[in-house]
Amino acid sequence: MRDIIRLSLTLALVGILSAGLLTVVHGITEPIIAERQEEEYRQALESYFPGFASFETEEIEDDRFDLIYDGDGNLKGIMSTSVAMGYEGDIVYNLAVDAEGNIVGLRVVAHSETPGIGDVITTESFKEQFYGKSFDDPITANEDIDIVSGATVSTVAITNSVRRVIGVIGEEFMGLETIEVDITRVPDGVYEGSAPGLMGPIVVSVEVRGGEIVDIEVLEHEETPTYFIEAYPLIPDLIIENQHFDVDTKTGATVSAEGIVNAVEDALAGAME
Amino acid sequence: MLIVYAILALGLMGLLFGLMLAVAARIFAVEVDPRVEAVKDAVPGANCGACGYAGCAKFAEAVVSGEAKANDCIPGGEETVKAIAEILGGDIETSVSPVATLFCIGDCFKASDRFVYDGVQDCAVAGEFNDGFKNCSYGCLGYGNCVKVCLFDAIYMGKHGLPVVDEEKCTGCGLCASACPRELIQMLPPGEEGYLVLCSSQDRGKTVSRACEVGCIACKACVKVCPVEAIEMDGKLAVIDLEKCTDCGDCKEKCPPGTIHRRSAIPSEADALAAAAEKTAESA
Amino acid sequence: METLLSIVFIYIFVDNFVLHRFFGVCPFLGVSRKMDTAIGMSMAVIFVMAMATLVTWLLYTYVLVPFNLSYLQIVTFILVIASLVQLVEIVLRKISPTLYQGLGIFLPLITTNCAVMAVALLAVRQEFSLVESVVFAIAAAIGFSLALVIMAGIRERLELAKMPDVLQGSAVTLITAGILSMAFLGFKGMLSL
Amino acid sequence: MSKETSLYLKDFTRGILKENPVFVALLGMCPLLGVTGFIVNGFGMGMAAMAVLVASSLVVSLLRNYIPPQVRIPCFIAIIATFVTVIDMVLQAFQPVLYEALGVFVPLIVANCVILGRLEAFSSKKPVARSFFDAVGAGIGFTLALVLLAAVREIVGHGTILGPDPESAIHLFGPNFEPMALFALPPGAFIALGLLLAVVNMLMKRFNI
Repeated sequence: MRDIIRLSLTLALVGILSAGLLTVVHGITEPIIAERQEEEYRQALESYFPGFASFETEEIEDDRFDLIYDGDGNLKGIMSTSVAMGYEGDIVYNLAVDAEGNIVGLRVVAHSETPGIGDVITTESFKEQFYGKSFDDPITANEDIDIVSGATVSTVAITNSVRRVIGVIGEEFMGLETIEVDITRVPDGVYEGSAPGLMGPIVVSVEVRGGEIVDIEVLEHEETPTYFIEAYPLIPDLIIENQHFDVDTKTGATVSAEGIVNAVEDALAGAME
Repeated sequence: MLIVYAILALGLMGLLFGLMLAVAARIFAVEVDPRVEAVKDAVPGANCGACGYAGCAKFAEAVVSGEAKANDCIPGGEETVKAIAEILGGDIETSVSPVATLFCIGDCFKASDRFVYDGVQDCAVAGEFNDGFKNCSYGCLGYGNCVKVCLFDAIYMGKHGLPVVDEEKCTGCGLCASACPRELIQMLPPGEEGYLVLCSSQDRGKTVSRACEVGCIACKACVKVCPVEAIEMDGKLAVIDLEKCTDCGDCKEKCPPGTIHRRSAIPSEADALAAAAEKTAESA
Repeated sequence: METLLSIVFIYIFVDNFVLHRFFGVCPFLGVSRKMDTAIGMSMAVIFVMAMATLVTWLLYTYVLVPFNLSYLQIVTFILVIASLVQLVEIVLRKISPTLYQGLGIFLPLITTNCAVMAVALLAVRQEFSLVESVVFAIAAAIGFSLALVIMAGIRERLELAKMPDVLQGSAVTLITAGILSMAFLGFKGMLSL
Repeated sequence: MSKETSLYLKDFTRGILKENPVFVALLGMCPLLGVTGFIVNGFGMGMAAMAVLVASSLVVSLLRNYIPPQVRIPCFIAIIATFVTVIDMVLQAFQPVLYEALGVFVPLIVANCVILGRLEAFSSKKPVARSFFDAVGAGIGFTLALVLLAAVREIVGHGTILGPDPESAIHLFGPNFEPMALFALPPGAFIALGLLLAVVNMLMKRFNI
């Protein structure tokens, strides 16, 4: 019995000493860690928005947006933190946008892409393709952004995610208005429109007769054929059947499907009276 | 406050684990005879299996229960036997451990090759492949399966292509004998006296003399000359009975290929290399 | 269900603990010499990993987090693992001597198997639920076992191969492990959580 | 040289060459393979492991007569884990970049067999001063192995030294160099270590160490 008590007390004593020591060290290092993390983020902000005074954080769905203000309370720009699905896992990145909506910086915070292959997303030569672009630009793989062969998945993932995030910024903070398409206001005729797919722009022609879409045809695309077949002709049929664009795009090729829908919308938006 | 929680949590956890282990050790205690542990510590612990039990632990149990004898542990030798005797408190007779002897002296200079073998480096495999790469299908192949199994570093592969036994280190466990696919190694009681026919070939004399300079050609000269009838033919191979041998050496004199040697003068690695060097010098 | 299946597939093939994450390389090199020892070790690891992850997850979620003590996780986890391993050893020895003969000698080795610690830490870091954590632990252990058993099979044949002296033993084993790891690289990018 | 000094020297040098924990004993493989993508990371890991080894070996050596043998292992592990946690927090506070790069391998120092091995075999039996020199020696031996492997992997796999930080990285082969990415990937770690071991074996045979 004495033996049992001695054994457990020894272990307990070691535990207590260890807990005491750790709590002390934790007490010392914790504020330093927190301060350092904050400092690091402020420094990143400083490098993109020199002389900023304060920022305000807003979260929309899974993205975080920091609105940066100067001393007079004017908006200097926006820094977003978002996640893109890369080849081997999540890519966390910051996108810095100035007050006019132009991209001024792209900073990869964390990623687990293959070293020597997928990690080109951290190189300046890849990132600077985005600088100066805004929500008016297509930001589409193979159109205005060169993807890197061998690292297609990683680079395409970033490109598509940046396009989505800058769209959100435009709509939420820059007063960008999206035009609601009303098919009944479109005169009869055949219209062309385009929108980004996964690997490049998708160009469609839409035929409207009597205020109804009667035919949709994809004229050009750069998607992978085996995937694209999952979206086409399924999506055009759905649009024609329902006569609106709010169709289920969750196919084996979601991005391509959304691309087709957006291209049709684009074609009709320009044709409205 | 945090420090109180921390200390409480880890302290309690330590206490709990300590208690749990101590109690478990008490409840689930397995009765072990202390003598078994002592015997286990006394034996060499090579787990060679020469005693006939699965490992040294099993042997220790068997010894304590009286099932096995102390000198069943062959590698342990005299010292172990004494140590075990001390632990168990009884008189146990000591025995001498045998020594491994290779019954082939056809080294790579004396026994000729039939083809160049470049396959798996293993005697068993080399021997299976087309009956071995040597002209003699009974002789040593020299890939050292016996060397690989030895737990005591008592056997090494000589430069002449035959394994060499270090009698000082050999414990007589017999692992090498059972590892040899051609059964060329025999465990003999230690000693320097007596003569041996160092060949295992069962081929006809003509075949043997073509394959190896020193193989037994079954001429029966030794059988005839032996004054005490200690030599008999086992098929096409002469075998000397060590118990009957009087160490006279007549058989060695009569043996045409020189297969018979006294146990104290079995050709060594150095002898074989010297003979080979002489031969090359002559032919040059 | 879908997540659980992906976890299983990912941690057996895509993100194999030994070949891609380097957790548990020491036992991987140590006990892969013979097939039967490799299988024994695998069984012991699967058992201990599942148990350890279950206990550490519960402790972390219901003791450390509520009291704001998550900085004590390393000490707690390793204590749990060490005690658990010793406990299993003691109990097994009494209850099932046959099983103890099979697994017993591997149990002490598991304390220093960083794969066990890694599985407990990663389960918490990746914010898995209890069920997911246990499935993750079992999948990781199966991944470890798979690598171990394949390696044991290769090494049994490697013993008989002809090679330069300096490569013999651990050097050639590591190079073989590299080639095996390269083969598993083929699963990369197939699935991610 | 006094007898005592030569004893210390022997304890110290043993872990570096003759009983190198990596090249001879094949211990501590997980961090060795896991963090050696870059020299800086390898060196940092070596230093962290050495700090833990030295600290815990001192404590264990001091307490060696008070710890009952039945709970020896849990106690040692708890001591190691304490110092590992300290290192973990210190790194996070003062070396954040290194901390990120080493990732989960910092807490895993706790299961590093080099440390538990030294404690079991040496510190739990020998006086404090000798344990100290032994621990420093083994720590240096481990760091040496980490840096050597990291050097091979970084030079061949990235073509740089002192990366990955672009400010300090020195590109050795000019802009047209196509690095052998395999060595930056997991298989390369195994293969590089295997070849390194072969070279070490060869040198040891040649110089009869």
